[in-house]
Amino acid sequence: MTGKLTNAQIAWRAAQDIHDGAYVNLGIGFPEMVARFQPKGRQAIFHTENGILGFGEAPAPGQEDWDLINAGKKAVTLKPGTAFFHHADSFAMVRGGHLDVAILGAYQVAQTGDLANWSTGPKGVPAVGGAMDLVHGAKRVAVITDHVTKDGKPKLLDRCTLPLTGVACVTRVYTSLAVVDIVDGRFVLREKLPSLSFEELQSLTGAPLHLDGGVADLTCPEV
Amino acid sequence: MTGKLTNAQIAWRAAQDIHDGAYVNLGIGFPEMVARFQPKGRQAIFHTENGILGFGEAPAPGQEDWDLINAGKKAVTLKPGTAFFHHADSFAMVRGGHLDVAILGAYQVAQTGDLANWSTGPKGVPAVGGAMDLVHGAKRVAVITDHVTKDGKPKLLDRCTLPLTGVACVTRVYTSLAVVDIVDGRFVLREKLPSLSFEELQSLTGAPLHLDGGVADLTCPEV
Amino acid sequence: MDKRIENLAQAVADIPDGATVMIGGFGGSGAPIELIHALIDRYLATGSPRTLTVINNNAGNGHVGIAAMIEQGMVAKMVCSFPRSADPRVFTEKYLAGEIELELVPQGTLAERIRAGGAGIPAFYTPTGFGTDLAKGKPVAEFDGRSYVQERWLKADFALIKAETGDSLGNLTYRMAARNFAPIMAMAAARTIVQVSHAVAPGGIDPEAVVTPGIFVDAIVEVPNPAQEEDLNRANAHYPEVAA
Amino acid sequence: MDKRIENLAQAVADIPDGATVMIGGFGGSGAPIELIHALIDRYLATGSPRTLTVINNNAGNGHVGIAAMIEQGMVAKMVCSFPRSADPRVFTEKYLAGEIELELVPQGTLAERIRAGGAGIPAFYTPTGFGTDLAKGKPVAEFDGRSYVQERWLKADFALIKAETGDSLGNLTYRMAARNFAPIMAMAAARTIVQVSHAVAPGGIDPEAVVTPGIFVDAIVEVPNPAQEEDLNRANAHYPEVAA
Repeated sequence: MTGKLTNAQIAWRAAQDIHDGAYVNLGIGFPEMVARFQPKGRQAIFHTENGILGFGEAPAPGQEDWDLINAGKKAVTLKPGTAFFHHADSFAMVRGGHLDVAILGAYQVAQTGDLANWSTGPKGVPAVGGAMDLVHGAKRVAVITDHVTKDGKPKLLDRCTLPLTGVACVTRVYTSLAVVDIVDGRFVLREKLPSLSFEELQSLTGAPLHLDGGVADLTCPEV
Repeated sequence: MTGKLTNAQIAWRAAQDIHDGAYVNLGIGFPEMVARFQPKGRQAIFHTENGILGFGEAPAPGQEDWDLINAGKKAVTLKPGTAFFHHADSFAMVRGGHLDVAILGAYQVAQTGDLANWSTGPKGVPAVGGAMDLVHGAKRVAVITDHVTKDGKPKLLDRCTLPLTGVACVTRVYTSLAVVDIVDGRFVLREKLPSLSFEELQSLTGAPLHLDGGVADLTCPEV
Repeated sequence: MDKRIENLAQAVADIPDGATVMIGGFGGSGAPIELIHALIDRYLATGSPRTLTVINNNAGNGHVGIAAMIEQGMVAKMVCSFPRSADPRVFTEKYLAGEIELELVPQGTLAERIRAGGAGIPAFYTPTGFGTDLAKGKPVAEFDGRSYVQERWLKADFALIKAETGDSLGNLTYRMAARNFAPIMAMAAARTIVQVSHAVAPGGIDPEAVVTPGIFVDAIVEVPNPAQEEDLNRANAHYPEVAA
Repeated sequence: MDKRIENLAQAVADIPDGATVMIGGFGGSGAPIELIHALIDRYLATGSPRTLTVINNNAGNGHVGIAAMIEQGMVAKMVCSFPRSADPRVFTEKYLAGEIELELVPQGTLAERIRAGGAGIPAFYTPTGFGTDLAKGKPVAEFDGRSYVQERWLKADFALIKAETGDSLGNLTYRMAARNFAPIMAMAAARTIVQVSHAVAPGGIDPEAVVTPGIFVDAIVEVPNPAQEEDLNRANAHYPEVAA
């Protein structure tokens, strides 16, 4: 297998598709990184499930206020125009279709748009948080993920084998190797690393990759 | 027919049953009068559908602020501890069972607790407002009304003939002649004007009046 | 991002014929008179928009605001709880003549249907209206031994509302009981247009005091010293003005 | 009417064995630590309350607050969306040992079920969870061609919440994102008990700024300078304190 994008580069690529003025929810963990790469001249407005819209970046260490945190329980900051609201109003924003984009991590994504990202099975303590609401709320649900699991198995599949977070909800996947859209129950390849052949990418993908027009080069700066 | 209570006296009587600290909604029109007769030492907190809790009495003429009105569109005033909220929250208070008492007018009340107070039939323009919500929300729904219609027909009936506001919702009726509870689908007479015999009252009532213990004298001051 | 719009005419320029429009206000309190009158101006100048469905608690009072929209013939249907007022003649006459449709909804159900529209809840159960004419034909269900009516969400193409202070991101506060339906209508409309008495920069509203977060707002137009419907009616105003 | 209670012990004195208790907070923000610890004190002194059902977004962190309740053995069941935290060992061990029950609810559904409980809506439909294990056995229905899950309201016997300022009528404001579940839990509980950092007289809160109107509140106890769960955990605190 040839080179792949770092997590930061995947996050950078996803950030390029967020338009100016977009209302955005970033899943906890890796997806939070997308906020760092807002293109110049564009201002996204970030929503967090626990009741803040329009918050700013992390404070300097020691400057945290633990009543001002995001869904991942990390400290954030106020910005001019921030608003607070309660949890039912927060999920009215989510479920009511008011978010433009949600960007989430994934264990598995199926060509049908099904997503599995909350449970690796019956072992351990299950925890779901707001993921199941986000996948059925935001106008556009995108996933950022390594293209394969740590042991090299495909994460883009014909169908998910892990417990589902949502059915037919994901429309775009940004991976370490490619950008893949989900259209009418099929994976449509939009961009791939130039160093990687279509056949190589297909061999790392658990369902057929379709073409619809050309495939652009997936190129990211060092970030 | 012997004497009867004035509207103000009916309102006075209803006010005696409102406990200190009660959250109360008074229907528009005649029921609004109940607020005038709060017993000394008790403080009820009034709710209006259009999003105010804990408002005060009417302002002096010329002092009205038309953003500070009750459900009857009459001007009210602020008091220390007033709160504003939107219409969905206002009816969460109503429907969610948070009001202690709602006092409403009536065209007809049935021995089953059914209430008709919003429509006199298919003629004209129908209008319902918040009545249908109030009758299924408040912990106690009481009616104040003349005992009979303007042309002497009973308003307390075995069943309502006018379109219903709610089913099995009223538990007490304060009339110009009596105080009647509704218990297990029957009218139970609690108080009547001392000048009126049981038989006279029964003849003005469209369903049997039952006794359960004694009947107290209904006496009201001149108000 | 800046949601401010230059003037009232621009603010209402996109509302097409046949649109469903939620209009804030309970009686006169919260009524966005200037937005409504700008819409009437457009209709008188261009013949559009017409055959509107208007959602409001009432159906107009006197000859200004919603009553004036109805009087001009722009409204095909009203969805409301209480189409009565001090002077309801405009609606009453059209209704009795069969020239306007009425969907009568209990007030709390109206509010909850609008909130559901904004919150992505397609249907819910309420005790309100069970066993009455207003629940006829609606599904019913029993929960824990009590009977309930199933009600559907209510959404709109546009909401026209009045707020007290608005920043350029769309965060809003209201003035006293003028708040009423505005926050939930802002949630339930595809495009929410707000006249604010005071426009401020982001940061001009305490984040704790924001009632409607900007995500629910699409356009802000400043209208200092807005008219009160009640005052207009007490002065027997007509819109547009009747030539003397 | 005065809803103020003298002290924390009195505030939590009426919660019986087997009660369902909603507890505000999202992680540490908004967690009513002092009310929770007063309840633990009562349990340690009297053996009551026990076999509680606790509703909270999480299931405790470290050895204070809800984690300490669980550690002491007061909790029979958690209803939450995310029983993980920086240090979830207390819950995890009890759960894996089969000593505590878990009802896992998607976070938005949890919030909406609580709000429905407070608003008198016995059931509603949501797209959330459709087709997943968390919707198994729940009624489903189609509206406008899309599939939804029916969810039921969630109510509680008690709510324990933290607010910033409260007046003696029970009107409340919150501090930043500490608001989270508190306003809806206040609506959904038969008895809502609030620790406020600042108690004021009626009139001490701007009527426009009230977030929870007093009708949803039963008891207020002032706790100036409340502890932050996050700070306690960073100091590796245990409740009750472990003797050195």
